[in-house]
Amino acid sequence: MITVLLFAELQEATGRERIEVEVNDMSVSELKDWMKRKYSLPQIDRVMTAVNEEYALPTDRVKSGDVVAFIPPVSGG
Amino acid sequence: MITVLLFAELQEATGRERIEVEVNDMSVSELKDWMKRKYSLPQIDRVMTAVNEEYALPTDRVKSGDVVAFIPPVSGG
Amino acid sequence: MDKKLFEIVEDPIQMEEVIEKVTRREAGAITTFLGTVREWTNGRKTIYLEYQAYKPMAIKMLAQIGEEVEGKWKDTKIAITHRIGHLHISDIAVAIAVSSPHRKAAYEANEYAIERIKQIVPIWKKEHWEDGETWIGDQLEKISYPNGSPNIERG
Amino acid sequence: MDKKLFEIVEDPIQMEEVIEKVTRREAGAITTFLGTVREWTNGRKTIYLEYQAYKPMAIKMLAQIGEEVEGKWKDTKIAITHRIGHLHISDIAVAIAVSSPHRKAAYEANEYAIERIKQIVPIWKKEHWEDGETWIGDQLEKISYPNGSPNIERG
Repeated sequence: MITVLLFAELQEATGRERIEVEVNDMSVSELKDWMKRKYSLPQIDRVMTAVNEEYALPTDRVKSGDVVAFIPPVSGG
Repeated sequence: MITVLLFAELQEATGRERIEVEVNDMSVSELKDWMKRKYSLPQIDRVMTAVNEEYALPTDRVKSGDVVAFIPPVSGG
Repeated sequence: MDKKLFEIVEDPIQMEEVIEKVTRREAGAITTFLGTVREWTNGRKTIYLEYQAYKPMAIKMLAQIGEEVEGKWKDTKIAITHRIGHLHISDIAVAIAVSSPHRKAAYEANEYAIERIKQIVPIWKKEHWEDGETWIGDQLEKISYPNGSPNIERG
Repeated sequence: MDKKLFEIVEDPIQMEEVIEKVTRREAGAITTFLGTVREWTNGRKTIYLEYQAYKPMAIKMLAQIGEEVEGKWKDTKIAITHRIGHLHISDIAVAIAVSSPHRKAAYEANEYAIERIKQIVPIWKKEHWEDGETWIGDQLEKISYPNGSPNIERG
Protein backbone atom coordinates (compact mmCIF):
# COMPACT_ATOMS: atom_id res chain seq x y z
CA MET A 1 0.00 0.00 0.00
CA ILE A 2 1.22 3.48 -0.93
CA THR A 3 0.15 6.69 0.79
CA VAL A 4 -0.44 9.61 -1.58
CA LEU A 5 -0.52 13.19 -0.22
CA LEU A 6 -2.27 15.95 -2.14
CA PHE A 7 -1.85 19.70 -1.68
CA ALA A 8 -3.24 23.00 -2.92
CA GLU A 9 -5.15 22.73 -6.20
CA LEU A 10 -4.83 18.92 -6.30
CA GLN A 11 -6.36 18.71 -2.84
CA GLU A 12 -9.28 20.85 -3.93
CA ALA A 13 -9.75 19.07 -7.26
CA THR A 14 -10.01 15.68 -5.54
CA GLY A 15 -11.51 16.76 -2.24
CA ARG A 16 -8.83 14.58 -0.62
CA GLU A 17 -5.66 15.33 1.39
CA ARG A 18 -4.54 11.74 1.52
CA ILE A 19 -5.24 8.61 -0.50
CA GLU A 20 -4.19 5.03 0.19
CA VAL A 21 -3.42 3.23 -3.07
CA GLU A 22 -3.41 -0.57 -3.17
CA VAL A 23 -0.45 -1.07 -5.48
CA ASN A 24 3.13 -2.13 -5.10
CA ASP A 25 6.18 -1.35 -7.16
CA MET A 26 5.26 1.03 -9.93
CA SER A 27 7.12 4.03 -11.36
CA VAL A 28 6.31 7.59 -10.40
CA SER A 29 5.03 8.27 -13.90
CA GLU A 30 2.81 5.17 -13.85
CA LEU A 31 1.36 6.35 -10.54
CA LYS A 32 0.73 9.81 -12.02
CA ASP A 33 -1.05 8.30 -15.02
CA TRP A 34 -3.19 6.21 -12.72
CA MET A 35 -4.06 9.29 -10.60
CA LYS A 36 -4.80 11.32 -13.71
CA ARG A 37 -7.34 8.81 -15.01
CA LYS A 38 -8.89 7.87 -11.68
CA TYR A 39 -9.37 11.46 -10.38
CA SER A 40 -9.49 13.41 -13.68
CA LEU A 41 -6.38 15.44 -12.90
CA PRO A 42 -4.87 16.74 -16.17
CA GLN A 43 -2.82 19.23 -14.14
CA ILE A 44 -0.84 16.40 -12.56
CA ASP A 45 1.42 16.48 -15.62
CA ARG A 46 3.05 19.71 -14.48
CA VAL A 47 3.45 18.61 -10.88
CA MET A 48 6.63 17.43 -9.16
CA THR A 49 6.66 14.28 -7.09
CA ALA A 50 8.32 13.61 -3.74
CA VAL A 51 8.84 10.11 -2.43
CA ASN A 52 9.43 9.97 1.33
CA GLU A 53 10.04 13.74 1.41
CA GLU A 54 12.66 13.77 -1.36
CA TYR A 55 12.04 15.01 -4.89
CA ALA A 56 11.85 12.03 -7.25
CA LEU A 57 12.29 11.40 -10.98
CA PRO A 58 9.49 9.99 -13.20
CA THR A 59 11.40 6.74 -13.50
CA ASP A 60 11.87 6.24 -9.75
CA ARG A 61 10.07 3.21 -8.36
CA VAL A 62 7.48 3.48 -5.62
CA LYS A 63 7.07 0.58 -3.23
CA SER A 64 4.63 -0.46 -0.54
CA GLY A 65 5.04 1.70 2.57
CA ASP A 66 6.26 4.73 0.63
CA VAL A 67 4.70 8.14 1.09
CA VAL A 68 4.27 9.89 -2.24
CA ALA A 69 3.48 13.60 -2.32
CA PHE A 70 2.44 15.44 -5.46
CA ILE A 71 3.91 18.93 -5.32
CA PRO A 72 2.14 21.51 -7.50
CA PRO A 73 4.27 24.51 -8.53
CA VAL A 74 5.29 26.01 -5.21
CA SER A 75 4.51 29.61 -4.28
CA GLY A 76 6.01 30.19 -0.84
CA GLY A 77 8.03 33.22 0.15
CA MET B 1 33.80 85.20 13.68
CA ILE B 2 33.72 81.63 12.40
CA THR B 3 32.89 78.57 14.49
CA VAL B 4 35.05 75.53 13.76
CA LEU B 5 33.94 72.07 14.85
CA LEU B 6 36.43 69.25 15.33
CA PHE B 7 35.74 65.53 15.49
CA ALA B 8 37.46 62.21 16.09
CA GLU B 9 41.25 62.35 15.65
CA LEU B 10 41.23 66.13 15.11
CA GLN B 11 39.38 66.61 18.36
CA GLU B 12 41.91 64.51 20.21
CA ALA B 13 44.90 66.12 18.50
CA THR B 14 43.77 69.61 19.52
CA GLY B 15 41.98 68.78 22.74
CA ARG B 16 39.13 70.97 21.41
CA GLU B 17 35.64 70.23 20.09
CA ARG B 18 34.96 73.76 19.03
CA ILE B 19 37.09 76.78 18.20
CA GLU B 20 35.99 80.35 17.53
CA VAL B 21 38.19 81.92 14.84
CA GLU B 22 38.36 85.70 14.51
CA VAL B 23 38.47 85.93 10.73
CA ASN B 24 36.04 86.87 8.01
CA ASP B 25 35.89 85.87 4.38
CA MET B 26 38.60 83.37 3.66
CA SER B 27 38.59 80.22 1.53
CA VAL B 28 38.20 76.75 2.98
CA SER B 29 41.77 75.91 1.98
CA GLU B 30 43.10 79.09 3.60
CA LEU B 31 41.29 78.17 6.80
CA LYS B 32 42.75 74.67 6.65
CA ASP B 33 46.26 76.05 6.21
CA TRP B 34 45.75 78.36 9.18
CA MET B 35 44.48 75.47 11.33
CA LYS B 36 47.35 73.26 10.22
CA ARG B 37 49.98 75.79 11.33
CA LYS B 38 48.26 76.96 14.48
CA TYR B 39 47.39 73.50 15.86
CA SER B 40 50.07 71.36 14.15
CA LEU B 41 47.55 69.28 12.22
CA PRO B 42 49.24 67.74 9.17
CA GLN B 43 46.34 65.27 8.89
CA ILE B 44 43.96 68.12 8.05
CA ASP B 45 45.07 67.78 4.39
CA ARG B 46 43.11 64.55 3.99
CA VAL B 47 40.00 65.85 5.72
CA MET B 48 36.75 67.01 4.11
CA THR B 49 35.16 70.28 5.09
CA ALA B 50 31.51 71.09 5.70
CA VAL B 51 30.23 74.65 5.82
CA ASN B 52 26.89 74.98 7.56
CA GLU B 53 26.35 71.21 7.36
CA GLU B 54 27.01 70.92 3.61
CA TYR B 55 30.20 69.49 2.09
CA ALA B 56 32.28 72.33 0.67
CA LEU B 57 35.03 72.70 -1.94
CA PRO B 58 38.51 74.06 -1.08
CA THR B 59 37.71 77.23 -3.02
CA ASP B 60 34.43 77.93 -1.20
CA ARG B 61 34.45 81.13 0.88
CA VAL B 62 33.77 81.11 4.59
CA LYS B 63 32.16 84.15 6.14
CA SER B 64 31.49 85.44 9.61
CA GLY B 65 28.71 83.48 11.29
CA ASP B 66 29.44 80.28 9.34
CA VAL B 67 29.91 76.97 11.09
CA VAL B 68 32.79 75.04 9.60
CA ALA B 69 33.24 71.38 10.42
CA PHE B 70 36.32 69.38 9.53
CA ILE B 71 35.26 65.85 8.65
CA PRO B 72 37.98 63.20 8.96
CA PRO B 73 37.47 60.08 6.84
CA VAL B 74 34.16 58.72 8.07
CA SER B 75 33.77 55.22 9.48
CA GLY B 76 30.11 54.80 10.35
CA GLY B 77 28.03 51.77 9.50
CA MET C 1 22.56 21.73 11.74
CA ASP C 2 20.29 23.09 14.47
CA LYS C 3 16.76 22.12 13.48
CA LYS C 4 15.22 25.22 15.04
CA LEU C 5 17.01 27.41 12.51
CA PHE C 6 14.38 26.33 9.99
CA GLU C 7 10.78 26.55 11.05
CA ILE C 8 7.25 26.47 9.71
CA VAL C 9 4.94 28.29 12.13
CA GLU C 10 1.30 29.26 12.38
CA ASP C 11 1.65 32.25 14.69
CA PRO C 12 2.98 35.70 13.77
CA ILE C 13 6.72 35.76 13.08
CA GLN C 14 8.80 37.62 15.65
CA MET C 15 11.65 39.15 13.67
CA GLU C 16 13.88 39.69 16.69
CA GLU C 17 13.83 35.97 17.43
CA VAL C 18 14.92 35.06 13.91
CA ILE C 19 17.74 37.61 14.10
CA GLU C 20 18.88 36.29 17.48
CA LYS C 21 19.37 32.83 16.00
CA VAL C 22 22.14 34.08 13.72
CA THR C 23 23.72 36.73 15.98
CA ARG C 24 27.36 35.80 16.71
CA ARG C 25 30.44 37.59 18.04
CA GLU C 26 32.23 37.06 14.74
CA ALA C 27 29.43 38.59 12.66
CA GLY C 28 29.63 42.23 11.59
CA ALA C 29 26.63 42.14 9.25
CA ILE C 30 23.15 40.68 9.48
CA THR C 31 20.75 40.95 6.57
CA THR C 32 17.10 40.04 6.81
CA PHE C 33 14.39 39.58 4.27
CA LEU C 34 10.73 39.81 5.17
CA GLY C 35 8.17 38.68 2.64
CA THR C 36 4.97 40.51 3.50
CA VAL C 37 1.45 40.22 2.15
CA ARG C 38 0.97 42.89 -0.53
CA GLU C 39 -2.43 44.40 -1.14
CA TRP C 40 -2.23 44.79 -4.92
CA THR C 41 -0.84 42.34 -7.48
CA ASN C 42 -1.18 43.08 -11.18
CA GLY C 43 -4.15 45.34 -10.50
CA ARG C 44 -6.08 42.86 -8.34
CA LYS C 45 -6.79 43.54 -4.71
CA THR C 46 -5.91 40.85 -2.19
CA ILE C 47 -8.16 40.48 0.85
CA TYR C 48 -6.12 37.77 2.58
CA LEU C 49 -3.86 34.84 1.80
CA GLU C 50 -3.88 31.22 2.82
CA TYR C 51 -0.54 29.39 2.96
CA GLN C 52 -0.35 25.60 3.04
CA ALA C 53 2.80 23.52 3.51
CA TYR C 54 3.91 19.93 3.28
CA LYS C 55 5.44 20.63 6.63
CA PRO C 56 8.10 17.94 7.27
CA MET C 57 9.42 18.20 3.72
CA ALA C 58 9.30 22.00 3.77
CA ILE C 59 11.51 22.05 6.88
CA LYS C 60 13.90 19.60 5.19
CA MET C 61 14.10 21.80 2.11
CA LEU C 62 14.72 24.93 4.20
CA ALA C 63 17.57 23.08 5.92
CA GLN C 64 18.90 22.04 2.51
CA ILE C 65 18.90 25.70 1.44
CA GLY C 66 20.79 26.46 4.65
CA GLU C 67 23.44 23.90 3.70
CA GLU C 68 23.68 25.31 0.20
CA VAL C 69 24.14 28.84 1.58
CA GLU C 70 26.74 27.89 4.14
CA GLY C 71 28.60 25.93 1.46
CA LYS C 72 28.60 28.81 -1.02
CA TRP C 73 29.33 31.67 1.41
CA LYS C 74 31.98 30.82 3.99
CA ASP C 75 31.29 31.81 7.60
CA THR C 76 27.63 32.68 7.03
CA LYS C 77 24.85 31.50 9.32
CA ILE C 78 21.22 31.47 8.21
CA ALA C 79 17.80 31.04 9.82
CA ILE C 80 14.48 30.88 7.99
CA THR C 81 10.94 30.91 9.37
CA HIS C 82 7.90 30.56 7.11
CA ARG C 83 4.41 31.15 8.38
CA ILE C 84 1.38 29.23 7.10
CA GLY C 85 -2.36 29.61 7.56
CA HIS C 86 -4.47 32.72 7.20
CA LEU C 87 -2.45 35.94 6.60
CA HIS C 88 -3.63 39.50 6.24
CA ILE C 89 -2.15 42.49 4.39
CA SER C 90 1.31 43.41 5.75
CA ASP C 91 1.65 40.19 7.75
CA ILE C 92 5.07 38.56 7.47
CA ALA C 93 4.92 35.32 5.49
CA VAL C 94 8.63 34.54 5.53
CA ALA C 95 11.66 35.84 7.40
CA ILE C 96 15.25 35.08 6.45
CA ALA C 97 18.23 36.23 8.53
CA VAL C 98 21.85 35.79 7.48
CA SER C 99 24.88 36.78 9.52
CA SER C 100 28.39 37.07 8.18
CA PRO C 101 31.66 38.73 9.11
CA HIS C 102 31.26 40.93 6.01
CA ARG C 103 28.22 42.49 4.44
CA LYS C 104 28.55 41.45 0.79
CA ALA C 105 28.10 37.77 1.61
CA ALA C 106 25.17 38.55 3.90
CA TYR C 107 23.27 40.27 1.07
CA GLU C 108 24.10 37.66 -1.56
CA ALA C 109 23.32 34.66 0.61
CA ASN C 110 20.03 36.18 1.72
CA GLU C 111 18.86 36.84 -1.84
CA TYR C 112 19.94 33.35 -2.89
CA ALA C 113 17.84 31.87 -0.07
CA ILE C 114 14.59 33.58 -1.07
CA GLU C 115 15.09 32.57 -4.70
CA ARG C 116 15.58 28.94 -3.65
CA ILE C 117 12.55 29.05 -1.33
CA LYS C 118 10.45 30.03 -4.32
CA GLN C 119 11.85 27.09 -6.28
CA ILE C 120 12.02 24.06 -4.00
CA VAL C 121 10.10 24.48 -0.73
CA PRO C 122 6.68 22.78 -0.79
CA ILE C 123 4.58 25.71 0.33
CA TRP C 124 1.57 27.04 -1.57
CA LYS C 125 -0.19 30.34 -1.47
CA LYS C 126 -3.89 30.80 -2.16
CA GLU C 127 -4.84 34.35 -3.00
CA HIS C 128 -8.26 35.46 -1.86
CA TRP C 129 -9.04 38.39 -4.14
CA GLU C 130 -11.92 40.78 -3.92
CA ASP C 131 -13.50 38.82 -6.78
CA GLY C 132 -12.38 35.23 -6.36
CA GLU C 133 -9.64 32.95 -5.20
CA THR C 134 -6.77 31.02 -6.79
CA TRP C 135 -3.92 28.79 -5.78
CA ILE C 136 -0.83 30.58 -7.08
CA GLY C 137 1.49 28.53 -9.24
CA ASP C 138 3.33 28.95 -12.49
CA GLN C 139 0.16 29.89 -14.34
CA LEU C 140 0.06 33.28 -12.61
CA GLU C 141 3.52 34.00 -11.33
CA LYS C 142 6.88 33.00 -12.68
CA ILE C 143 7.54 29.41 -13.62
CA SER C 144 8.27 27.71 -10.35
CA TYR C 145 10.77 25.19 -11.66
CA PRO C 146 13.09 26.94 -14.10
CA ASN C 147 15.43 24.35 -15.64
CA GLY C 148 14.02 21.65 -13.40
CA SER C 149 15.92 23.25 -10.57
CA PRO C 150 14.70 21.40 -7.50
CA ASN C 151 18.11 19.61 -7.60
CA ILE C 152 16.97 16.08 -7.28
CA GLU C 153 19.71 14.28 -5.41
CA ARG C 154 19.99 10.57 -5.81
CA GLY C 155 20.54 8.53 -2.66
CA MET D 1 10.52 63.42 3.86
CA ASP D 2 9.59 62.33 7.37
CA LYS D 3 12.46 63.35 9.60
CA LYS D 4 11.98 60.45 11.99
CA LEU D 5 12.90 58.03 9.20
CA PHE D 6 16.54 59.02 9.76
CA GLU D 7 17.82 58.99 13.30
CA ILE D 8 20.99 59.09 15.35
CA VAL D 9 20.37 57.51 18.76
CA GLU D 10 22.29 56.70 21.88
CA ASP D 11 20.15 53.85 23.16
CA PRO D 12 20.00 50.31 21.77
CA ILE D 13 18.33 50.08 18.37
CA GLN D 14 14.97 48.31 18.33
CA MET D 15 14.82 46.55 14.97
CA GLU D 16 11.05 46.13 15.00
CA GLU D 17 10.60 49.90 15.24
CA VAL D 18 12.80 50.53 12.22
CA ILE D 19 10.90 47.91 10.23
CA GLU D 20 7.56 49.41 11.24
CA LYS D 21 8.55 52.75 9.74
CA VAL D 22 8.70 51.26 6.23
CA THR D 23 5.88 48.73 6.46
CA ARG D 24 3.17 49.56 3.93
CA ARG D 25 0.20 47.80 2.34
CA GLU D 26 1.82 48.06 -1.08
CA ALA D 27 5.10 46.47 0.04
CA GLY D 28 5.71 42.77 -0.52
CA ALA D 29 9.37 42.82 0.50
CA ILE D 30 11.30 44.39 3.34
CA THR D 31 15.06 44.00 3.57
CA THR D 32 17.06 45.04 6.58
CA PHE D 33 20.72 45.42 7.23
CA LEU D 34 22.17 45.38 10.72
CA GLY D 35 25.76 46.43 11.21
CA THR D 36 26.92 44.78 14.42
CA VAL D 37 30.11 45.11 16.42
CA ARG D 38 32.46 42.31 15.41
CA GLU D 39 34.94 40.86 17.88
CA TRP D 40 37.86 40.23 15.50
CA THR D 41 39.16 42.48 12.71
CA ASN D 42 42.31 41.51 10.85
CA GLY D 43 43.48 39.41 13.78
CA ARG D 44 42.94 42.09 16.45
CA LYS D 45 40.43 41.67 19.23
CA THR D 46 37.95 44.48 19.82
CA ILE D 47 36.85 45.12 23.39
CA TYR D 48 34.35 47.86 22.60
CA LEU D 49 33.70 50.67 20.12
CA GLU D 50 33.00 54.34 20.53
CA TYR D 51 30.96 56.07 17.81
CA GLN D 52 30.88 59.84 17.48
CA ALA D 53 28.69 61.83 15.07
CA TYR D 54 28.31 65.36 13.80
CA LYS D 55 24.69 64.80 14.58
CA PRO D 56 22.68 67.44 12.65
CA MET D 57 24.74 66.92 9.51
CA ALA D 58 24.68 63.13 9.89
CA ILE D 59 20.86 63.21 9.96
CA LYS D 60 20.86 65.44 6.87
CA MET D 61 23.17 63.05 5.03
CA LEU D 62 21.03 60.04 5.99
CA ALA D 63 18.02 61.89 4.59
CA GLN D 64 20.00 62.65 1.42
CA ILE D 65 20.75 58.94 1.04
CA GLY D 66 17.03 58.34 1.45
CA GLU D 67 16.29 60.71 -1.40
CA GLU D 68 18.93 59.08 -3.57
CA VAL D 69 17.45 55.64 -2.90
CA GLU D 70 13.88 56.65 -3.54
CA GLY D 71 15.00 58.37 -6.75
CA LYS D 72 16.90 55.34 -8.02
CA TRP D 73 14.42 52.63 -6.98
CA LYS D 74 10.81 53.52 -7.65
CA ASP D 75 8.28 52.82 -4.88
CA THR D 76 10.87 52.05 -2.23
CA LYS D 77 10.72 53.46 1.28
CA ILE D 78 13.76 53.54 3.55
CA ALA D 79 14.51 54.20 7.22
CA ILE D 80 17.96 54.35 8.79
CA THR D 81 18.94 54.52 12.47
CA HIS D 82 22.57 54.84 13.55
CA ARG D 83 23.61 54.46 17.15
CA ILE D 84 26.49 56.40 18.70
CA GLY D 85 28.35 56.18 22.00
CA HIS D 86 29.78 53.13 23.68
CA LEU D 87 28.98 49.83 21.92
CA HIS D 88 29.88 46.27 22.88
CA ILE D 89 30.39 43.12 20.80
CA SER D 90 27.20 42.16 18.87
CA ASP D 91 25.50 45.50 19.59
CA ILE D 92 23.72 46.98 16.56
CA ALA D 93 25.52 50.09 15.29
CA VAL D 94 23.30 50.76 12.28
CA ALA D 95 19.95 49.46 11.05
CA ILE D 96 18.61 50.03 7.55
CA ALA D 97 15.13 48.93 6.45
CA VAL D 98 13.84 49.18 2.89
CA SER D 99 10.37 48.22 1.73
CA SER D 100 9.37 47.73 -1.87
CA PRO D 101 6.62 46.02 -3.85
CA HIS D 102 9.28 43.64 -5.23
CA ARG D 103 12.31 42.08 -3.60
CA LYS D 104 15.05 42.87 -6.09
CA ALA D 105 14.79 46.61 -5.48
CA ALA D 106 14.66 46.08 -1.72
CA TYR D 107 18.01 44.24 -1.75
CA GLU D 108 19.71 46.64 -4.14
CA ALA D 109 18.54 49.80 -2.42
CA ASN D 110 19.55 48.48 0.97
CA GLU D 111 23.08 47.64 -0.14
CA TYR D 112 23.40 51.01 -1.86
CA ALA D 113 22.42 52.74 1.39
CA ILE D 114 25.10 51.08 3.53
CA GLU D 115 27.76 51.85 0.92
CA ARG D 116 26.72 55.50 0.92
CA ILE D 117 26.65 55.67 4.72
CA LYS D 118 30.27 54.57 4.72
CA GLN D 119 31.09 57.34 2.23
CA ILE D 120 29.25 60.48 3.25
CA VAL D 121 27.74 60.34 6.75
CA PRO D 122 29.87 62.18 9.35
CA ILE D 123 30.14 59.39 11.91
CA TRP D 124 33.41 58.07 13.28
CA LYS D 125 34.31 54.83 14.96
CA LYS D 126 37.02 54.46 17.55
CA GLU D 127 38.18 50.89 18.05
CA HIS D 128 39.25 49.97 21.54
CA TRP D 129 41.44 46.93 21.00
CA GLU D 130 42.93 44.66 23.60
CA ASP D 131 46.22 46.49 23.05
CA GLY D 132 45.34 50.08 22.19
CA GLU D 133 42.81 52.34 20.51
CA THR D 134 42.44 54.07 17.14
CA TRP D 135 40.01 56.26 15.30
CA ILE D 136 39.17 54.28 12.17
CA GLY D 137 39.60 56.12 8.89
CA ASP D 138 41.09 55.42 5.50
CA GLN D 139 44.44 54.52 6.98
CA LEU D 140 43.00 51.29 8.36
CA GLU D 141 39.90 50.48 6.37
CA LYS D 142 38.99 51.25 2.82
CA ILE D 143 39.49 54.75 1.48
CA SER D 144 36.47 56.62 2.74
CA TYR D 145 36.12 59.00 -0.18
CA PRO D 146 36.64 57.04 -3.40
CA ASN D 147 36.59 59.46 -6.32
CA GLY D 148 35.69 62.32 -4.03
CA SER D 149 32.24 60.84 -3.80
CA PRO D 150 30.52 62.94 -1.16
CA ASN D 151 28.63 64.55 -4.08
CA ILE D 152 29.15 68.14 -3.24
CA GLU D 153 26.07 69.91 -4.50
CA ARG D 154 26.33 73.59 -5.24
CA GLY D 155 23.50 75.76 -3.98
